[in-house]
Amino acid sequence: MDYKKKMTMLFALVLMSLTLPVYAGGAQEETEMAKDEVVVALSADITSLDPQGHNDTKSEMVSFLLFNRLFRLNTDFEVVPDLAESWEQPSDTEWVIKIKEGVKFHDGSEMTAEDVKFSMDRSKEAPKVQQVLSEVASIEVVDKYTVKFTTNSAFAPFLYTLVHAGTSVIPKAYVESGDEFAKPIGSGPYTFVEWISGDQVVLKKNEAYFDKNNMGQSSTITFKVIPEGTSRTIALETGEVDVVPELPTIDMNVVKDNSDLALYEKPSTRVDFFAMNTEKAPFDNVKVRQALNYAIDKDAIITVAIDGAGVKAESVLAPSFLGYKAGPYSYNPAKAKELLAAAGYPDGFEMEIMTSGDDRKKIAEVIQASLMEVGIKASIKMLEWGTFIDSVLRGDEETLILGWTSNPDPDATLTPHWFSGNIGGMNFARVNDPEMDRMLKEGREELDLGKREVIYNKLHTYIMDKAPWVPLFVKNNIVGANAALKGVELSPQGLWNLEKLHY
Amino acid sequence: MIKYVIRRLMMLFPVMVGVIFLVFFIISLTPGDVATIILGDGATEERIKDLREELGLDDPLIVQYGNYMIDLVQGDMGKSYSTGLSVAGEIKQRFPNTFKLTITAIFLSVLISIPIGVISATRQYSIFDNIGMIVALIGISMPSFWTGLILIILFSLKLGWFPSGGMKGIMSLILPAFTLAIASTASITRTTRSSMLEVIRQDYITTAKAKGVSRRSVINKHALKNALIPAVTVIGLEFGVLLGGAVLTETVFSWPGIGRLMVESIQRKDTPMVLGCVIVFALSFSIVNLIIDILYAFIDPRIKSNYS
Amino acid sequence: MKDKEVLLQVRNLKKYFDTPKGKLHAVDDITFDLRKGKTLGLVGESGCGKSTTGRVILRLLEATDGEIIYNGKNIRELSPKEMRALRKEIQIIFQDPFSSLDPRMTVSEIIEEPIKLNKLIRDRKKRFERVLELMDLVGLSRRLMNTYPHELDGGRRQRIGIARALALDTKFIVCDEPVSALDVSIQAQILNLLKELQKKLGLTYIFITHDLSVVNHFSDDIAVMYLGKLIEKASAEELFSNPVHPYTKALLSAIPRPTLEKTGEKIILKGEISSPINPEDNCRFANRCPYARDVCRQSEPPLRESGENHFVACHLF
Amino acid sequence: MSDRTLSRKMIPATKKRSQALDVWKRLRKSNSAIAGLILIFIFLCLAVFAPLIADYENDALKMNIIERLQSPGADHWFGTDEMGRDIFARIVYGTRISLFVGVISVSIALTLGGTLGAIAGYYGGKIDNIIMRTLDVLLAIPTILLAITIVAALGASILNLMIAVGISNIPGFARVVRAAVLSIKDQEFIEAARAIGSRDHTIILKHVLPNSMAPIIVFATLKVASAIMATASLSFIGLGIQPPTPEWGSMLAGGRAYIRDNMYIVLYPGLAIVLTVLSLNLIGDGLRDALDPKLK
Amino acid sequence: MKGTVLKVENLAVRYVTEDGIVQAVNGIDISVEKGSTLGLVGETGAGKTTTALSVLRLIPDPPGEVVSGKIELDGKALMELPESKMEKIRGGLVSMIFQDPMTALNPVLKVGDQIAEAIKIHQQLSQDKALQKAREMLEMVGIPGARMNEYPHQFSGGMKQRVVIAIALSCSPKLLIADEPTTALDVTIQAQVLELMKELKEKMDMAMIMITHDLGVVAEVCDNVAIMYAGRIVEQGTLEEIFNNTKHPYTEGLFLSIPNIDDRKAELKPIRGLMSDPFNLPPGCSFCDRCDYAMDKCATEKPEKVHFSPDHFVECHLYPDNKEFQLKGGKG
Repeated sequence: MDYKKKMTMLFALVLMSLTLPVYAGGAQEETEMAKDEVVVALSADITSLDPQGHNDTKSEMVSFLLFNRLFRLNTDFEVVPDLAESWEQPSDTEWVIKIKEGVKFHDGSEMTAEDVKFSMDRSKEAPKVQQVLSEVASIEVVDKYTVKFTTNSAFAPFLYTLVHAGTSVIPKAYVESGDEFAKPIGSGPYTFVEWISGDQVVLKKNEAYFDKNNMGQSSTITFKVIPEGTSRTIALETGEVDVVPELPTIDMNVVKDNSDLALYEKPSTRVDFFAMNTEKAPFDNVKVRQALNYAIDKDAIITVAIDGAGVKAESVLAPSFLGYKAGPYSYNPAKAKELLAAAGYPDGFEMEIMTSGDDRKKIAEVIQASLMEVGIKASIKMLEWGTFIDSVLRGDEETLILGWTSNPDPDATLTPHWFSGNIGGMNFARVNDPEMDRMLKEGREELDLGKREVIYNKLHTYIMDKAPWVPLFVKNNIVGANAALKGVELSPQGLWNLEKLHY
Repeated sequence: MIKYVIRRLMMLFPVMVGVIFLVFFIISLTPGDVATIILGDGATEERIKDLREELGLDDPLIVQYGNYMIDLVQGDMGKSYSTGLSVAGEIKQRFPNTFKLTITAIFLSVLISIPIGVISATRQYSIFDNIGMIVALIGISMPSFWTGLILIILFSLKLGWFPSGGMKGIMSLILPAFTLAIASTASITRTTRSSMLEVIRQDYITTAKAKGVSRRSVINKHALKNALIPAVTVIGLEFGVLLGGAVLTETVFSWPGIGRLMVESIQRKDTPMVLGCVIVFALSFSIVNLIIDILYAFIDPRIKSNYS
Repeated sequence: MKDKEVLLQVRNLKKYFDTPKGKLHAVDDITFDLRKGKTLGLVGESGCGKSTTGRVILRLLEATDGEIIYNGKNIRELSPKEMRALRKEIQIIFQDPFSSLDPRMTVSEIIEEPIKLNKLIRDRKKRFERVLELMDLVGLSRRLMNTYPHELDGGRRQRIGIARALALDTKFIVCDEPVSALDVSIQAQILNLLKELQKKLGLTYIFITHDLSVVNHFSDDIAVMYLGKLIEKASAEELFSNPVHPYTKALLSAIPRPTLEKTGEKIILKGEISSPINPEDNCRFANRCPYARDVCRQSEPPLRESGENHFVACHLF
Repeated sequence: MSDRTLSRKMIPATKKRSQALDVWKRLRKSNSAIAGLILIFIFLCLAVFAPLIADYENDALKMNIIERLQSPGADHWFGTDEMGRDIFARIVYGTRISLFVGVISVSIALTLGGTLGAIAGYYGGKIDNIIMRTLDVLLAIPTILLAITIVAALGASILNLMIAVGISNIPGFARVVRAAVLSIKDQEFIEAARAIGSRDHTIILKHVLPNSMAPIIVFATLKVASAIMATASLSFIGLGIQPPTPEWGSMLAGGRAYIRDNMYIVLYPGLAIVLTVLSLNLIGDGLRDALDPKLK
Repeated sequence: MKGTVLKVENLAVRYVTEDGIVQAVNGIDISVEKGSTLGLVGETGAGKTTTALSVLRLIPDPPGEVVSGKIELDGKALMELPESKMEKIRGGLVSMIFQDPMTALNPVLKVGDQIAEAIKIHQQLSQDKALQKAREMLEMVGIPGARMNEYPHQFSGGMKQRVVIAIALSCSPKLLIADEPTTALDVTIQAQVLELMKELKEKMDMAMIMITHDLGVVAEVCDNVAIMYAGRIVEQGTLEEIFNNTKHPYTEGLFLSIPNIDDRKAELKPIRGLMSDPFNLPPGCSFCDRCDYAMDKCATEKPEKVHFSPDHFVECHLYPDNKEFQLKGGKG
């Protein structure tokens, strides 16, 4: 009977489909031995394994384990040597750096100054990171282990640029082999095993790592992509992951209340701010900008948007920075109304807040509500990140909400944001103020720390008086981890030194 | 039959050309400059200009479309704007996951819904029927991401039966596939029931009964096969719903599929990647429907004779 | 036949349909005349093209070839405007009283529609009176005015269809199996009504049916169709008393008669109607004909006069 | 069977009865359809009388940090969200948005798709082929994916959302309308209309469309339900309606982080969606039966 | 008489619908003798099919229900049998042919399998043997055996009806119920099928119930005739008695409604009006408001059976008092 036959066939098909390779993995294994594997949850997939092909924090976490840079930052964001053995500054614009001898890449070949020069040259050309070394005019090989950098002008924060993942040293021979980083070769404490797009990146401990003091601790580190915040926390609770670098603030209590889990918190250097386009009315009026600085309830934002995991921002940089000075504003709707009336808007006005992303949406909603109190009707325009950035660069926005993680040197953040030449770039408020430009140049070329501090102090006050931004808050980095996991370290940027994670 | 399949496959080409053009057109409406997005912070005007030229972004849309089609015909889907990886390679990695998820979901739906639909129809207005249909309706009415989150909380957090996400073994497939399957299960059940109800009123069912065929045999042999024809149509259509639903389910369950990839790519304005994903979606949807049409021939000889 | 009496002349009418399997010759070169005030019965089994003929004559379907001359004008050459004007005179009654009435319109709306549409009576009240008049004419109780067709039985529905057909200045009606969907007792009611109306209003009918006893009762002339061809044509009396074509003979003998006196042997035909798609050049009845000879399988017999006003298409004559 | 229904209702009617009334009579027999109607009626009342029930500015929009994340209770029936807004008030006002978006987007699809489908079905042949092959392109992309792509391109706003959901539903409506028209246009009463001299547009508008309404109405009802779902889905991936507009989908999406400790934040908007979609489905099913001439 | 195959006593069936109760069959008695054919004649809604389905116990329930009645088939009381036993009887002892051959066959099964299925059930044959027998059956109804692997849609209407007949006869039933088996067929095909049925009936020595509305068909195949109206048998008798000695006004009306093919001038005398609303049958004779002979008591009293011979009876108020009454139509 062929009817039966057909049904049997169909059934066989069903069975076959059930044995597709996906199931080959089998169920999770419960090991009784101490775990020798650490799983890190990522909120998004990495974009590239090429250290010069990405510029995002997720990819950085992986790059930092696979590659080394000449310098690195410690958990307090101080520059410490990584590959660099020693360095000197023959002139204001010249830096001679000697690298450690005997550093081996994962394929066994030895790292030389050629590789360093090659990597730096490549970095300058790579679209994603070309701005990192934009101040560097040239790199020369001095000898097998020594290179010389020449900068365009005196550049105080030079060493800070060499901690960026984009300045990772990669083997020249490997790049020339044309593998295109499908199986990247670096020198770092971990070697590459596999990257399953959208799912996970697996790294294995590099037993031959040159820096015996900073050896990888766990034999395997796996980065798992879990886009949903709630799912990340749940994965931590169920033991599917061991550490969540970006724990949703809403889940802090869940982790705190769970004795199997541990919560790590550390202030970041990221300032979330509300910026006004000073080219557009009414925000060309300084009184209006000041009024908004009084009108916005930052406490409410911290409560609602980050569940209290942060502190109010009083200026355009995080307090830990050289030359920081808090601005004069506090939450005062009455004062805001006064200022608005003085500016000619006693009944408020209508405006638009532009931003991107779910977290910022919440901030926008609180601001919207705050502004309602002083009679300003704000509408929120949510855009996709790409579109958002593009609109911002064009200056389409009236106001916007954004966050900025400051580079360790104040100049690296201040110049992009406030230099008139960066209108159409990162100068979000589109401020064109010669006095500000002058102070920025002064600060950047001043190599004496004390003098720099004074300059930046003045600059902070000046900016806050002009009030193109309402700095909102500095968020704490929140990391959730298995209580038994050791070696959890945080820097202002979040989970740090992942090679130290182990059970 | 083979001729028919070939003809149908040929018909896919114009549709795909249309699909690609449509998506090309829609994406071109998206504000934002690709070059700026790729280069990111602090890119110089000059670099942006160079890159625009390199990517052919200054050409008229129709030229860009033409170039894309020429490359596509040669099997080149281009490189992702945001990661620089080959689109084809990325899709090759991601698509099987979505495929596994949706196929499992469809099988789950079919395995659950057909028996329930049949039993409901043969016991019309019974308690089983009433409850079954109410559950089915609720199933249709639940947003899948909402159900997904609730299932995770219940089955992986509270009960610990299944992993909350990721793609590791059969266990991790169950929750997302089930979430995805719920709505489809509901609508296939309903279709099966109503077509079954219609079939059991047909004359040939009376003929079969008059022959002395037992009740069970009448249902299993005579009615079911006829009732499956509309059900199979719905299964084909539901596959499209599943592919769409995969976008949400994949996000909730951290499933590394192509749906998530597409949404992420849209957000990054990664045109080549979006196009690649849409092509794969449209192709697999069309092919599944072709398979469904061929399946008809197995079920319904009347259709088979039309193929030749 | 004198031309003066002729209302409709159909000349070499053809209607082919394109199907995936080839050209379907639904109506293939048929010719006949229709006398004023008389009834022409068009008889044949399912698929012989009799309904298509009716529709082509009314231009509900466009003919493939041929002439349809109504009152001296070739219907096929009329402009849409002229055609609409002509539609006031020529009408159709359908077989299926279940699908030929718009289920969303009431009885009076259905009957009123043609009057309104053709702006025959512009005054609402008068129009309404006309509707009632028509309902009386066809024997529909006035109280049914506001009912919907699905609430009525087949006989009544068919009366609505007749009233609608009579609403304009109707002179000629194609009756497409008007009684075959009805029960015997109702069938007789409708047949009598149609006959009465013909007498009263001087109507001309083409009466399409598969039922020979009905057609004999109802028609003056009869044309027998087989697979798109007209195979025999004569007055009703002549055809029934003296059938010539073997198919007509078989058809007549096959009718089960409600009487116990058996007249003559039954001719039971073998086989079934062949496909009307891309027919070959032969007598289309040849494969079932008990008298078929080689010539029948080789060429198509023309319609020839076999007696006075008796035409037959058969090689045996 | 020979026991077909006879003329069992010889109602001596003197006034024209509305067919809607007949449909309503049949619909009334279905308990589930009535349940659906009652629910939708309640939601409609909520939408219409929202200002009487809650204060839009103060309850639904205004931030109130002190009262944030309060569990359901006497003050706030459904609790408050992370900004201290009353969830009940937001759901009440959300009814307006959700029903509006659902109805308008379906209207867009119905108008465009319906016209195309009617033309394709009625004229057939080449016109049919061109229209349907073009729509095949739209049909090849799963509905929600098409909507996502369109919203991503146009930007997220209520209007664009309705356009996107509307456009992506065009081929579905075109197909349903076409099928309905096809099944009607070959019936004899269409021929009868032509026989009395009706023109094409008269026939389409007066005979074909009114008689095709049943499946179209049913489909539209069900599609309003799925449009509401699609809106919610789009909100979930961040392409939904902009804050602070209280739309159910965005409430659900925005509140999902709180699902652990404050489940009511997503429970109530979720239930609102489920109930609305459910009742629309119930009504659709009931209508399908009530409008089906076979069940008369 | 060779013995009674089927005996139905006081059968009453009704359908309970939302709009009310349809009294489909209202207490009828039928008996069919071995080898003979009973014609069950009536118009739409008379209850013919319901009667037939009752015999097979296939009344769809709900909405149908058998209110009363005894059915005895070949000595077995059917109403008392459990469903499983009944399955053995359907298609075995009694089988049925349906009106519309287009819908009576399962479109997705091969015709050979459809015939063999009945054989397998009732004769416990292996699949191969059953198929062999099915082939023989096909050939018997005049279809080449090779076509058994085809599907119903590949057959024409007449051929399908032959297949249906083959299924019905495959297990040599004692009784064959044919429900308007030729109504859907063309005249020439109808003649073929009727001829075939007559021939096979002789050959297999079956009893048959022929349900039809066509008195011509009745004249050709039946031995006895029962005229049904509104769920009652209003007149029953031998073929000759019914045709030549018509007693019931309704039977007469039927005859007078048919155009006489041999006398084209003869006027039709249709029965006026419509059949009574089955939801609401009149208390007296159901036919009275259409009857030209109606008397006062017809409207109020149910007529009793009046016998003219052991086989010939009529239910009509015209006769109990005046057995010699002659109908005006003067049928004959």
